[in-house]
Amino acid sequence: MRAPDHPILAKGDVLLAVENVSLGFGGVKALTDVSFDIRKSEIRAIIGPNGAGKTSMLNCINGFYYPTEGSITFQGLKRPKMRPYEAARGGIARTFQNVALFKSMSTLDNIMAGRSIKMRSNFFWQLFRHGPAMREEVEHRKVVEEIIDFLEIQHIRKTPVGRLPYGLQKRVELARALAMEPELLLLDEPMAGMNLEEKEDMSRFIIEVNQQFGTTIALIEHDMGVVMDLSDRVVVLEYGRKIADGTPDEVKRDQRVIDAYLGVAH
Amino acid sequence: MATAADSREDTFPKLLARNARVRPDRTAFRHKDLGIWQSWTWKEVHEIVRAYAAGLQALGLQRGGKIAIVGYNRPYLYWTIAAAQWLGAVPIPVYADSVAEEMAYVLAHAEVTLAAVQDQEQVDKILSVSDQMPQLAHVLYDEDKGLRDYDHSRLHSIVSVIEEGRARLAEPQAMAAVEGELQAGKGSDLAIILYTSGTTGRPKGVMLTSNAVIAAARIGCDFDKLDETDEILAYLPIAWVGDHIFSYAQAILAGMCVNCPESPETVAEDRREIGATYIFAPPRIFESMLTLTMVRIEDASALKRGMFHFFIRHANKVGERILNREAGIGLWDRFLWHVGNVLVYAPLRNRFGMTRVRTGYTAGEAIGPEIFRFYRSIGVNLKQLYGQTEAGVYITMQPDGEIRADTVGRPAPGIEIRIAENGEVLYRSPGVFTGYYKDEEKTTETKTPDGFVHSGDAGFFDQTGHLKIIDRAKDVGKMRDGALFPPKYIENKLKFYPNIKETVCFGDGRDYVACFINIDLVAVSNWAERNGVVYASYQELAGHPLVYDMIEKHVDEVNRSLASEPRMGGAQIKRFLILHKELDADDGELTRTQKVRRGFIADRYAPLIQALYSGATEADISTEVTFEDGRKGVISARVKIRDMDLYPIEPATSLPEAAE
Amino acid sequence: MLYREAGQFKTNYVADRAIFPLREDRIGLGLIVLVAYSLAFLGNDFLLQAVLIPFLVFSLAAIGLNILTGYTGLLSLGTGAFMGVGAYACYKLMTAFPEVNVIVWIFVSGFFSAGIGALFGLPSLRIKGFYLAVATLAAQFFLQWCFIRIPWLVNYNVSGALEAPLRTLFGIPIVGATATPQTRYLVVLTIVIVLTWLASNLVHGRIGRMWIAIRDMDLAAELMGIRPLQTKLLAFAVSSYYCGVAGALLVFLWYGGAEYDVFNINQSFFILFMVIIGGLGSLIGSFFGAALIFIMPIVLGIVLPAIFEPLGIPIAAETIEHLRFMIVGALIIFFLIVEPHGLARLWQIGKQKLLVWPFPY
Amino acid sequence: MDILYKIFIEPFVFMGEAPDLLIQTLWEGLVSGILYALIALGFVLIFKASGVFNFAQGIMVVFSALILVGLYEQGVPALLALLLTGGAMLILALTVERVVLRPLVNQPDIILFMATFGLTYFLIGFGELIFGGSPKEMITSELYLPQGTTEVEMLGGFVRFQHLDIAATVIASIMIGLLAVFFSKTRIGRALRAVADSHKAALSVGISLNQIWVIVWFAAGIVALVAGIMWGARAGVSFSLQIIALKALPVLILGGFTSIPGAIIGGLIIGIGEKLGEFYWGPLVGGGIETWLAYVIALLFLLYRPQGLFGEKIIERI
Amino acid sequence: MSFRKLSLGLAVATLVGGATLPAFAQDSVYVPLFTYRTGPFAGSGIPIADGMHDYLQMLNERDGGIGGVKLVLEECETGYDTKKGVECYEAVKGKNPVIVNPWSTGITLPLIPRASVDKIPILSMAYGLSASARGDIFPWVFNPPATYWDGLSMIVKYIGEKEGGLEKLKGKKIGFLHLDAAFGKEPVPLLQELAKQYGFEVALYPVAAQDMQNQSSQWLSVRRDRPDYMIMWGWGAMNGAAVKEAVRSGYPMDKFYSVWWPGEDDARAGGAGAKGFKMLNWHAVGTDYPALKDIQKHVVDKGLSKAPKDKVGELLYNRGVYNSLLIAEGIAQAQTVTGKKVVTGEDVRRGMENIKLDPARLKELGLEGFTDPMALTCTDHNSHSPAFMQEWDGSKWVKISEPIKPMTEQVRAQLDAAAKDYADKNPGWPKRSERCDNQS
Repeated sequence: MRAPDHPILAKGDVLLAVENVSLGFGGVKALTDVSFDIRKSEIRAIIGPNGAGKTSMLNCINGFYYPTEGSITFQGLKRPKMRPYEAARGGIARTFQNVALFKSMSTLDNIMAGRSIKMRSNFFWQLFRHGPAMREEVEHRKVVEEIIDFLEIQHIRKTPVGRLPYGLQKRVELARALAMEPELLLLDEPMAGMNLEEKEDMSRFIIEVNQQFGTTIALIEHDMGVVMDLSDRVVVLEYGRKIADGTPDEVKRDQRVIDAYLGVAH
Repeated sequence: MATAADSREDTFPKLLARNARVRPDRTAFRHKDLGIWQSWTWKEVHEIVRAYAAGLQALGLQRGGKIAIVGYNRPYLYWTIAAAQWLGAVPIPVYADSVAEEMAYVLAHAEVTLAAVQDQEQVDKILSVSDQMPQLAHVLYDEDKGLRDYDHSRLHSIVSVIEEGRARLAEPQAMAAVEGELQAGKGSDLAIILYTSGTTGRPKGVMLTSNAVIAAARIGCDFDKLDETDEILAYLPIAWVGDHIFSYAQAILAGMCVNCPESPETVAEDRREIGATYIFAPPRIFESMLTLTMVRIEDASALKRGMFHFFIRHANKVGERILNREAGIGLWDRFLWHVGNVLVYAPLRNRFGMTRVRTGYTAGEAIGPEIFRFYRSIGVNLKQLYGQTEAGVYITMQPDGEIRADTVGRPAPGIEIRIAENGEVLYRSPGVFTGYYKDEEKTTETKTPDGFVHSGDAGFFDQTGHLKIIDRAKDVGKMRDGALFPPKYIENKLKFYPNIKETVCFGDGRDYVACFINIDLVAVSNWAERNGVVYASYQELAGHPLVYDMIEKHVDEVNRSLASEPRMGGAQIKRFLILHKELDADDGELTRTQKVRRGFIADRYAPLIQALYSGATEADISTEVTFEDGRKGVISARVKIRDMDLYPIEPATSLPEAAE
Repeated sequence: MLYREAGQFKTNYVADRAIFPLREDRIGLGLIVLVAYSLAFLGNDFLLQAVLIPFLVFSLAAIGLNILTGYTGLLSLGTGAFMGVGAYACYKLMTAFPEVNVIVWIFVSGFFSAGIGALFGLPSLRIKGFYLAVATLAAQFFLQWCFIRIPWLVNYNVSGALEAPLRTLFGIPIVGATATPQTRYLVVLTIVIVLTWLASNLVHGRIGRMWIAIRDMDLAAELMGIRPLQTKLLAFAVSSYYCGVAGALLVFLWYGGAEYDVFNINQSFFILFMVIIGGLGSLIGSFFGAALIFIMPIVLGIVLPAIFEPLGIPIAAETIEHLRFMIVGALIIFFLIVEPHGLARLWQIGKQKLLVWPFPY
Repeated sequence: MDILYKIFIEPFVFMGEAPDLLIQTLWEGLVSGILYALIALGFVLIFKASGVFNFAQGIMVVFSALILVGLYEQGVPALLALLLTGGAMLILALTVERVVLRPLVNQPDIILFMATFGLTYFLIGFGELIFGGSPKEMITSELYLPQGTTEVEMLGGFVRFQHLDIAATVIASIMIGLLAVFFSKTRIGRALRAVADSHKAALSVGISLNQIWVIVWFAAGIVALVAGIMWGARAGVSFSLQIIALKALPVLILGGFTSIPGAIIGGLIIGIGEKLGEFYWGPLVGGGIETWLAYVIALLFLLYRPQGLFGEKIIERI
Repeated sequence: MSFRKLSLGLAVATLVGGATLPAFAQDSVYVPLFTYRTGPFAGSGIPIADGMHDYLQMLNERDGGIGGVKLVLEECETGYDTKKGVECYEAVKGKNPVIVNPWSTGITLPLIPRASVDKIPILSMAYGLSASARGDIFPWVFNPPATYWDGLSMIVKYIGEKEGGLEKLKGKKIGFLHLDAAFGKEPVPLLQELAKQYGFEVALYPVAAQDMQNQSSQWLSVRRDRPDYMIMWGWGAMNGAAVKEAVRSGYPMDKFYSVWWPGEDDARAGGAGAKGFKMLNWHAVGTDYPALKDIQKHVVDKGLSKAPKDKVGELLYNRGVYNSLLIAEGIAQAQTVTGKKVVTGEDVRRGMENIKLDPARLKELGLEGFTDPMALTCTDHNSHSPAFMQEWDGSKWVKISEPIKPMTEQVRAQLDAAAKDYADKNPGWPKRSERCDNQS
């Protein structure tokens, strides 16, 4: 293992800072001059009406897009242009708005795939499925089983995820992201399309992840009730610009937010 | 296995120590956890239980102290029983699905000072009623999930208690003290208090001594020659005497391996994985398995379905005789059975997880003869027994070769039985209970001075010396014309049809018999799908005229069978209705063991009963119900009533076989 | 029906992750291997030489392509050329170092095609789907051109073809004119079994999961830290390794001498058929596909005259060939309609049916 | 240094020295390119409307030409034979839709791709069963296609134009023009374009997906027939002609699978590129590089523009 | 052995059934004919197959076979595909074939090593491995009547004569248009050797198999290089396309020569412009021979042939006839040598080595003047017979030269080098142990 080349942060320090980020596709501007930060161990919500650039923001954070202007600082280091897998290896995991599971694999294999970056046994041992390869497989299986236990998905352990109902798929996706043991967990609409009960479960899991592992979480969510309950701080985007930033209560009272977003029934 | 040396091992902790000595490396417990069957050998279990005992001691548990155990079948909960017994304390298992109030009553009544529970859910339950149990000092839990931020001043994980005990045992004095506690235990000590749910009134705590439990367990071990190679799946409530005897007492006595499933939802799968050699299940489990089988087979291709039914019919003809090793079965029939074994029976046993079963038992209620015969005919050595908590289970058992569906067998070894004048069965044995905890009155009411126990069931011995149980003694009523009315007997006949899940019959002191019927949603919805019956809800399905027609046929067949039996002809069903909702334990209509609470139902559905006897063709009813999430609501419905034509009462002939 | 899962429980993760967790599967596999070996002594030359040896060789190539196309989702039409690289490399090695056993060279020759394969896999980072097929087509035609144009590859043989000099194992000829079909078959069978086992280990482990992750959802895979280029190149290399070994076996243990022409584009398509019909992402499917695409026409060639001739309809050799084409074409469509996921899925369903027998689900 | 000279200087010097040869090469490239484009067009039509990569396009070229010649040999007048062949292509389209496409609707691309392999096998067997394996001569003059050569003196040399090639270029251009009009001006054409975007959109135009499949397969059949006549006139009608269809693949890659102008421009780039490459640079390595040059051109191009010449820029979203 | 046969019969009856079941009467000889009436090369394959079949069928009809023994003819379709060819070989192997004609160099190569093991002679008539002309090294392979080297040397010789002597070739440029495969490349070393010797220049124009119908680049290059002569080494559709392209690009057809593989169809493809196209051949075209008349009478007219009547006697048809002539002679000689009626593959190998088609024998066979006399021996499996040049007159082939003898010296050198090369590179290649009846 490499020694960490970034300072070790304490709870409440800025983990990730987005500074004056803009993003454009051709002529279309998805983000304009957005700045905010995410502090260690908090739950940070990004909200905004459809097309506000929320997902684009997450895509910038985990390196899928590179901002046309501005910079992103993660763990105190300003990030160069990088490939998404480098962001992942740096400790940023995420789930997707439309479930992006490996649908032909079982739940277990999906989560195991999430640990690919942690596994290092070489090709030779993989070829023989013995020695270090098998030891590693077992070792990581234990971790994965803990996650399965944690998210209560034992009964679908060996079911191909393609056959699972949507709510469970979302949960498996969360499990897969957790398997990466991320510093920062990005959740893109984790509760979209869920019923009340599933939403409650998911909220519970998100809080537990945050509390038990101290994982910093940034989430996009449409359900205002959920957002206000869960998050420590909220940033509001509209048409690619930031219009508010603060605690749920502050944001709720902000007139621009009320006009732009909360006034609209969702 | 009853050797002289064993006599010294008169408590379960001592037997545990013996196992650790005699078979240290055999697997004692397995638990499907984190995806695999975590295993512990007898040696490890012994060490854990000893450390656990030491830890409990540190928490203040002493000889005679009480510890409650709440949760599903988990090794650590079984070990809590052992560890408590090690110290001479009394373990009190409680049904895990009891609501908080029920639990509070038991825990307060038993004056427990400690409670070992499974998880956060149970912890929450206990904490919510902790004000009703001032004596409760500590709560121990098995799974720490979600409990991280709880106040841990009175809350401990079982593992931490064991760790602490282990630390204590590092000191020789402590070790000696703990070992001393083990040796101080005697067979006459109270081993356990099992609270029976009871169909009426508050639960009663049945006190059993080590001697009694060991004696009872030994009956089964000797009778079925259980040994350390046997495997059992522990999935029934640990507070129930059956589970305590089978999964705890006999396991430790015979040294067999106890397997705990991953969760209640995965029992069927876990049962198949483990392939237990010794199984126990109440009739409803066998029944639902059979129902599911029949339902699923209906979806199979016509060819496969035909083959299945052909071989099942053949098995029905000769299967049981082959299992009983009877002579006089034609070579062709034998051959056909073996072909069927390859094509149907063995795969079925495999699907049921019964491939390795040497002996299986069913008890608790009468099992449908068809169901019973079905399992036996496909080669599962299923037997019936008749037992009670007060007897440490065993009262009568079916010896090999004398297995019949309609009797519960001969008195178990060491059991004396006599039939009272009113038909009630009384029994006496070394395994009977010492009394109800803190309830002398009930104890003297149940136990005669000469040690016989009132079973409360009516029955008689037939010509072959087998006991036949008709009903609860107090439930057998008389109709206005003086004819016998055994409600259970009639109800069971009805329930043998897969489409009927539950029934309640009325007739005591009435002119005729009438009954409520609860359809089986799985079977009937499947039937509906095949027959193109469209419905939107349970209620609509239950009220559907075609469903009524189908049920009417079943009732008619029961009537015909009743008419052909002596003294039963008067109890034919004159009118019936199909209930608009499922009887539910959450609404108090069933007990936690899924038994009907007749009186409660009679009150709740009084308007319907009235209609049944008033000649009305339909009746309105609204009932309050509890939904799954705990909310309450009201269901209203208009229920239709059907009249039946009765059969003339015939002189005794043989029982015609009801069609499936 | 044949399965008895009851009692087959796993008490550790190694057993739980076994490739064949059920005893019955292990027994079945053992029986298949046993039958395969005993066929060496029971089968006649036609069966060994014209049916089984090529079947195994093509199965191996199909496994190779399946790793790339089936497991990693990268379409390749260069299989034939990658097989050729293996064959030519093996020829160079075995003639340059005749003292080293040819079996060693067969295994080593795969590394050459692995290298070439990885090289042509480089564009896969940017190019996807059918577009990637063209990169592999470039490989196909370019390499084929090299096979013709570089006489050094065939040691300046006048015939311009690969020839199979005599090579022995424990003194028994396995390559060359005097190698009997039995010995060739045994050698091919053993190599195929070993390589299948290794492939099965790979696809069931971390690397296999990474491949499948790339196939199922490449963006998500990358966002989980899986390096797309390395993973894809590894798939190209491993895939080409298998194809290379298959190519070497094809020339030296089956044909016993061949021109560049056997590695043409049709060979690539041929193997691709096998993979798709057999089932993408399934090792056993590779065998099924090879059986259907390669053996079925042979059977048809035998069966068709046997059907027509007794009816008094004389049937010409070319008519049989025409009918063969038509029937194979129709069967391909038929199987795709019946089960688009290939024969392996049918097999899987069959096994599942046996597992839940007598229930339908 | 010498090698660099040979690669970068000499060919251009030679081009300048013999401009007539350059013109001739460009012309040959243009003609091949147009003919490649014609085959590629068949692929594009089907891919655009149904997402099927139709491997059978090559055999359809052969098959249509064989039917035409076969009918003529049976005594059917040439123009009537042409009409009947069109009818045969319609029957083929209907059959393919009913037997292959409809049962496989909503399957992954690669499965449909594979199904067209099956179709190819079937058509090869079927075609040979009916027409036999011997090559046939295209009925060029009977179809009033011009023959002969015009030599034009220019640039100190001469350039030869085959009348057939000129005709091929003209006919192919007309064909392409007609298709363009068809797609942009007619209701069905617009529906076809809509279906390329979304199947639902097509339904809203009031044309069923099944009809659309029949139409595009029929159109592809007609394109195949034209290609068959042109290639047949150049190289004879035989089953070996289907190999040429492979040349359409780099054209497709270059032009994008869904773009008609892409197919044409791609065809020209490939046709001219490979002729120039073979003629001027081929001798450096002994010639015969035409077989792979087209693919390498396409590959290099793709590395620069992964979506092809006219494909839309891929913005990846999650 | 019997156990093996029995269990095999039970186990794989279907699969192997076709290969072993038809039991042939003891008084017949089994001659499999590998043909390709399908696939990209069917254009050449069909007439050859018809010729091969019809001649042998004629012997059956007219004479009741050879030496009173009926020939059992069976075609096996290879589609010119190596895979299927090898499959055909394995399928016929079990039926005791007396000789095998692979009709594809690709198929011949894998069969060469097998032949000696299986004791089945292989006749690869003027194709295949040139080195196999050496009977002392390849006792089981025959490739008469001439190798490609012979052919090339004859063409060069003819061109030289036209120019007025080989030395006149100095400074000339000869283009060599060839299929880009082993077959097409085989003559290249000899051509370069001759170029060195006689001072002419060589330009190579390879045509890839998949581009053989699209030769515009090659002919552009021809136009650029302006070779004085063009020699073509092509096969299948390549020949016809080349003739067309030559006409298109205005190459003078009388300077365009080919080895012996184009047929009438190929020349016809060029239309009127193809007049003057020349090719090497070693047997006559047409039906003006008693044996061919017999074919028409006994086979074609009886509807036993697949060939259309007007195709009988065409070049490739007669090529097939010639091939069968060699087979028939091989069997007849085998009967003479062994004294047996029903001969085996081993016997036919000996018979082949005793073939001697002198004018008397040809007359006896009804083929007087059909071809030049030739003879095979134990060491010479080729005979290196002379061939003649023929020219396309716009509708048919016209013989325009006397038999041209190959340049023995140069060819011999190539051949010996090749044979030595083969033996050297394939250590363990068995030394000839077969007996010889015709030491030369």
